[in-house]
Amino acid sequence: MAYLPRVGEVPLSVYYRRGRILKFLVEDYGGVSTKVAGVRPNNILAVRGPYGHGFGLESGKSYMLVAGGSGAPPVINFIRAARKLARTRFTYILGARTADQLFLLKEVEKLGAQVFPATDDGSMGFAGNAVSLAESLLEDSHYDALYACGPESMLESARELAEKKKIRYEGSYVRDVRCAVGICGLCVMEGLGLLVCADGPVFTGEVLAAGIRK
Amino acid sequence: MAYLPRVGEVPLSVYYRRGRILKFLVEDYGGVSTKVAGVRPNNILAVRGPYGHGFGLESGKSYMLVAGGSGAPPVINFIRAARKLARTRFTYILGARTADQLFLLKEVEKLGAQVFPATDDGSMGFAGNAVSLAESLLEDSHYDALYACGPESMLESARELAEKKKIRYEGSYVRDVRCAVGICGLCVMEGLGLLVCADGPVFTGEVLAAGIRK
Amino acid sequence: MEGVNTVRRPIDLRAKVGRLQLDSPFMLASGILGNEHSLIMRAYRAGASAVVTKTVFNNARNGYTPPIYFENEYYALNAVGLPGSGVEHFSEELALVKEESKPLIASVGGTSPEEFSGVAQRVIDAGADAVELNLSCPHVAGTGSEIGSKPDLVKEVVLAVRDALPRALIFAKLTPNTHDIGELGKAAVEGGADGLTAVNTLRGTGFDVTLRAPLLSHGYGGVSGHALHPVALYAVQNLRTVLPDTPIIGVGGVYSIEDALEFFIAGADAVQIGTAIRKRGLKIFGELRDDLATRLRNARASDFLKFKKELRI
Amino acid sequence: MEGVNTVRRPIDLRAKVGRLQLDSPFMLASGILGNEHSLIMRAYRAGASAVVTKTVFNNARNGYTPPIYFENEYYALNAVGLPGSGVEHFSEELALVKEESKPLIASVGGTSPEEFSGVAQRVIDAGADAVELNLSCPHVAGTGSEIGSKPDLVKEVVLAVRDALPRALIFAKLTPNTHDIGELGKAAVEGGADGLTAVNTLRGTGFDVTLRAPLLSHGYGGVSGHALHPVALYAVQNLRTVLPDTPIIGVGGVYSIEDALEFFIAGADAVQIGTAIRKRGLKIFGELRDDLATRLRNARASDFLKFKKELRI
Ligand SMILES: Cc1cc2nc3c(=O)[nH]c(=O)nc-3n(C[C@H](O)[C@H](O)[C@H](O)COP(=O)(O)OP(=O)(O)OC[C@H]3O[C@@H](n4cnc5c(N)ncnc54)[C@H](O)[C@@H]3O)c2cc1C
Ligand SMILES: Cc1cc2nc3c(=O)[nH]c(=O)nc-3n(C[C@H](O)[C@H](O)[C@H](O)COP(=O)(O)OP(=O)(O)OC[C@H]3O[C@@H](n4cnc5c(N)ncnc54)[C@H](O)[C@@H]3O)c2cc1C
Ligand SMILES: Cc1cc2nc3c(=O)[nH]c(=O)nc-3n(C[C@H](O)[C@H](O)[C@H](O)COP(=O)(O)O)c2cc1C
Ligand SMILES: Cc1cc2nc3c(=O)[nH]c(=O)nc-3n(C[C@H](O)[C@H](O)[C@H](O)COP(=O)(O)O)c2cc1C
Ligand code: FES
Ligand code: FES
Repeated sequence: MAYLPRVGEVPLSVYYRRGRILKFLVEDYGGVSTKVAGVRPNNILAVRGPYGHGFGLESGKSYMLVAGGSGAPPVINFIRAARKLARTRFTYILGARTADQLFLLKEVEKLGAQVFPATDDGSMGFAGNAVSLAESLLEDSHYDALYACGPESMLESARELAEKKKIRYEGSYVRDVRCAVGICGLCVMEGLGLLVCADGPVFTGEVLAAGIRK
Repeated sequence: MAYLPRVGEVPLSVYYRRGRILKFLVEDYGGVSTKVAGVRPNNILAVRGPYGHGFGLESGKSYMLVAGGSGAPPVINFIRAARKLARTRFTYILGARTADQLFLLKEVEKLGAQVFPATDDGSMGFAGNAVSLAESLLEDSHYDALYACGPESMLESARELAEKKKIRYEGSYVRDVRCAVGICGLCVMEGLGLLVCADGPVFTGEVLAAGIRK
Repeated sequence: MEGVNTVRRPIDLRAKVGRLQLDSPFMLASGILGNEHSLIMRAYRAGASAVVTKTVFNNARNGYTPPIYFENEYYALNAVGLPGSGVEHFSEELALVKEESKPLIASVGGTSPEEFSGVAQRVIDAGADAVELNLSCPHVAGTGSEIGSKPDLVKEVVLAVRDALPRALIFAKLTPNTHDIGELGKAAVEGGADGLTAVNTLRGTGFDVTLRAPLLSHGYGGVSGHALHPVALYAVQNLRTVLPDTPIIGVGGVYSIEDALEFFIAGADAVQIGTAIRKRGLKIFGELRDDLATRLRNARASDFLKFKKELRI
Repeated sequence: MEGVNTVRRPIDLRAKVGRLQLDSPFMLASGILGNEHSLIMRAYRAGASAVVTKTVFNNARNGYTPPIYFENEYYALNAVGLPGSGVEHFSEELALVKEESKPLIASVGGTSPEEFSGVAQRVIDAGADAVELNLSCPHVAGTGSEIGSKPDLVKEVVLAVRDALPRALIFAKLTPNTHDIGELGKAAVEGGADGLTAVNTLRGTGFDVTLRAPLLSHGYGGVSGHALHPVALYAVQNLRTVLPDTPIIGVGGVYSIEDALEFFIAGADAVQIGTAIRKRGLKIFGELRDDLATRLRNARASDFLKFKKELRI
């Protein structure tokens, strides 16, 4: 949670951390995020967390990773961990409406990973949405899992694709995170009885399909 | 502090402790002490503490000990510790109005110590008050210190005696102990700025003479 | 034949709060995870004997921007601002709660007697077993303790709900931000409340000294957790004295079985648990049940209702 | 010439609460060790910038039988019952306090406006530099918060004291057991109070579950310490909002410099310290002074008054 004193707090993923340096990607949604995106050097932004857990990672597996819009940060964290593991393979697709919204593309390339861009308007890489690109890549070769982070509609089609391909699915979900510590209930995954802040934000296809688990 | 549930609490000295057994001497003063003195087997008496500190003890010294009335308990604790020390000598005077108020006389004899009784009415031992007996014994032989516990008037004459003999004095004082943890101020030694519950109940002649110390 | 060979009778943890029958005295407090049907079901499965929902108003409310919650070792502060999608949507949630054997209590909010009674009617129609009137939220203008700190308004609101729902089970949740909670309790009972819930949070605030900023975006909020415990115990003790026969639910800083037992000594019939769930999770309900059973066994009691009676001073 | 070679100016910790001049913002709260002259002197020597005495009434009072104090890690509970030997004897104690440079504030109690003004007159005559009217003790019948929770009575008492002592420095100590402390503060100021002390303890209780007995012989008492802190901060914040220019002393759960700074952010001019003395001893005053000086240095400030102003949000 990133707190702009006397303004408000937004849930944000830290995609880079070294010592006292943290990096965020902030999309401007019109509320507090606008003010947070407007932070300048010497402004104070307070951080609490991290809360919850990210994508599962096992060595020796292959991962199809799909990020949409400002959904790159958790995927970048996954890539940073995955590239250190033996026999672990991944393909990273970054989708956006248009080329200049392909956020943190360079960041990932710097990690030595290849990025497959997908833009709705075809201004860069694959013309179409990220999940469609993932689908066509999955036709060519096998992956053990499909992980996604982005708009809910994208997550839903990613989940369906993984189901169809009978591979593991994990998605990072956004809800109305306010307390961030599992007490207010506002970030509930409806029908699941699970909380994005405490039980997520990443949920597996199994959990999502099975309803209440805990 | 001994608490008779739903009745009240009185400051009492524990004069014997082994495992889960505690022993008290309770004089009936007409208030809560009456109820505490009336406790019967299977009644519940709750204890908190101990608070404060007792008489100072150094090996190789000789002590004149004077207890009056229900003032025996702290002196008994001192005797129990002192008799284990090398080259440490003490004389114990127990004063009371009359013989059957010489409390805990046997208790001390069981510790292997001799007791010099003093009664106002001469019904046992020395006829007169305990401090007068101490004074006459101090004429015969030297003691390094005079320690006393009993009514305030007795403590005052003991303190004066020690001053006259130029020996160390310590007395255990009674005040209105209520919180017992040094917050309410009710047990103040007037003019000293010291608290019976937290700084006492034992004070040295030096401290008593010097006024505010801390 | 049943029970012929039982040497030890099973422990009976059932509690009663007036007409409310509970399988244990441990209920979920309002505003904690009680805003959606699957979360409510999760609380039941974890062992809560009843769930009080998040407070619902007639219309949707946004609540406050985060930060809305702060906690240190002594207390929690919250100002969530009573967000919700309004009673229409909430009635659908209530209808999705499939738990026949455990009571579902809808927390009802309002800025007028009419809103209270209207919302109460809707939630009862949607299947709630009882309503708890939130006359005590300390940080939202025009509702909660602004109404609930005045005995005449308390009575007026309860009367309106009672008029609309002559047979419904009505609890009034009281504020500790008062000099005389007994008066508030009496007013609620005069208005027709079946029972009382004591208490909601105390007004409080705090600041991040480094940031020179309030801990909550709203500027102040409600104090819950350990800090509230002695205040809530006093409230129950006082209400029990002035209203010897009124069902009372204690709430405030229950983290352990000891905390709950204090409420029973003070005169509560059951307790609700809120803030402790942050530390101990919903499993606290199962654990408290176990701990209570152990206490009963140690006291050679087999029945919570009898045990509780004997606890009273 | 003075100061020519000073590279670093000394830190100035002086505080002002209206006309009250303090050598630091850290005062001793009423009822803690302030019942006898030598204890009062000990507090000054430990570094308290002012001492508020134990509350004094016209006549002697016994107070309550122990247990009168309980403490756990979250809060303290006390019901001492305002014992004292009455204003006649207490005036002699006050006269024995020989400390010219630090204010002595007498806490004044009463069950009527006349008693308040009579006692106030006596203690001012005996040399007190100011009075603090105890309109807020929560556990003694007929006085304290029974008067202090009603704005009209607050005003009446303060008016009576002001009438008797037109030039004396008068503080009104307020209760948090209310729904609207701002109203109480305004009433005190309308009555002629120079400043406010916020807050006294909250009503609370607790039980020893093993003994099935209340923790205090009086049955209930006042909550102080950590638990009171957020409530006291809210009180100061609220009073500062409705009374932007009134001197305010914050009290409740100050254990550390952070706790004190929160009060300054909320709008307090100084703070009093009570319960923390149990854990940290009177040396807390010296330690807080050091800690404040360090904070000022770190903020490159040399002067508490300016530093405090900049803390305000
Ligand atoms: C665990 C988690 C991690 C997150 N990480 C990041 C991150 O790294 N970077 C980032 O930019 N965002 C991230 N988000 C999303 C971000 O927190 C929200 O978008 C942000 O809180 C919106 O704040 P706001 O006050 O500006 O918008 P609000 O004032 O709350 O909303 C303004 C409008 O935007 C809409 N809106 C808000 N958020 C979203 C959204 N995420 N998707 C679609 N519509 C939305 C609202 O419905 C409303 O219409 C994350 C969210 C979660 C739960
Ligand atoms: C540290 C400490 C240790 C103590 N240890 C013991 C002990 O081991 N055994 C024991 O019997 N007592 C002991 N006392 C004294 C005992 O605590 C009090 O006598 C007792 O609290 C009186 O309680 P009460 O409620 O019956 O009397 P109250 O109701 O308080 O008083 C009744 C009357 O008795 C008078 N009175 C009370 N106590 C005394 C006293 N000590 N001397 C003279 N007059 C008194 C009162 O002034 C009053 O007139 C100790 C006191 C302290 C401070
Ligand atoms: C985050 C949070 C949200 C709350 N929301 C509500 C609410 O909507 N309605 C209500 O009546 N009480 C609400 N409360 C108050 C609790 O129901 C309860 O009365 C209070 O927290 C004291 O109990 P506790 O110490 O166990 O938390 C809320 C409390 C918290 C901590
Ligand atoms: C043991 C004790 C005795 C108190 N006696 C008084 C009193 O006589 N008069 C008064 O105005 N406040 C009295 N108080 C209240 C304190 O002055 C203070 O307002 C309160 O304890 C909150 O501050 P704290 O959290 O720092 O203790 C007493 C508090 C305690 C703990
Ligand atoms: S944000 Fe409050 S429970 Fe998740
Ligand atoms: S009894 Fe309270 S300070 Fe000693």
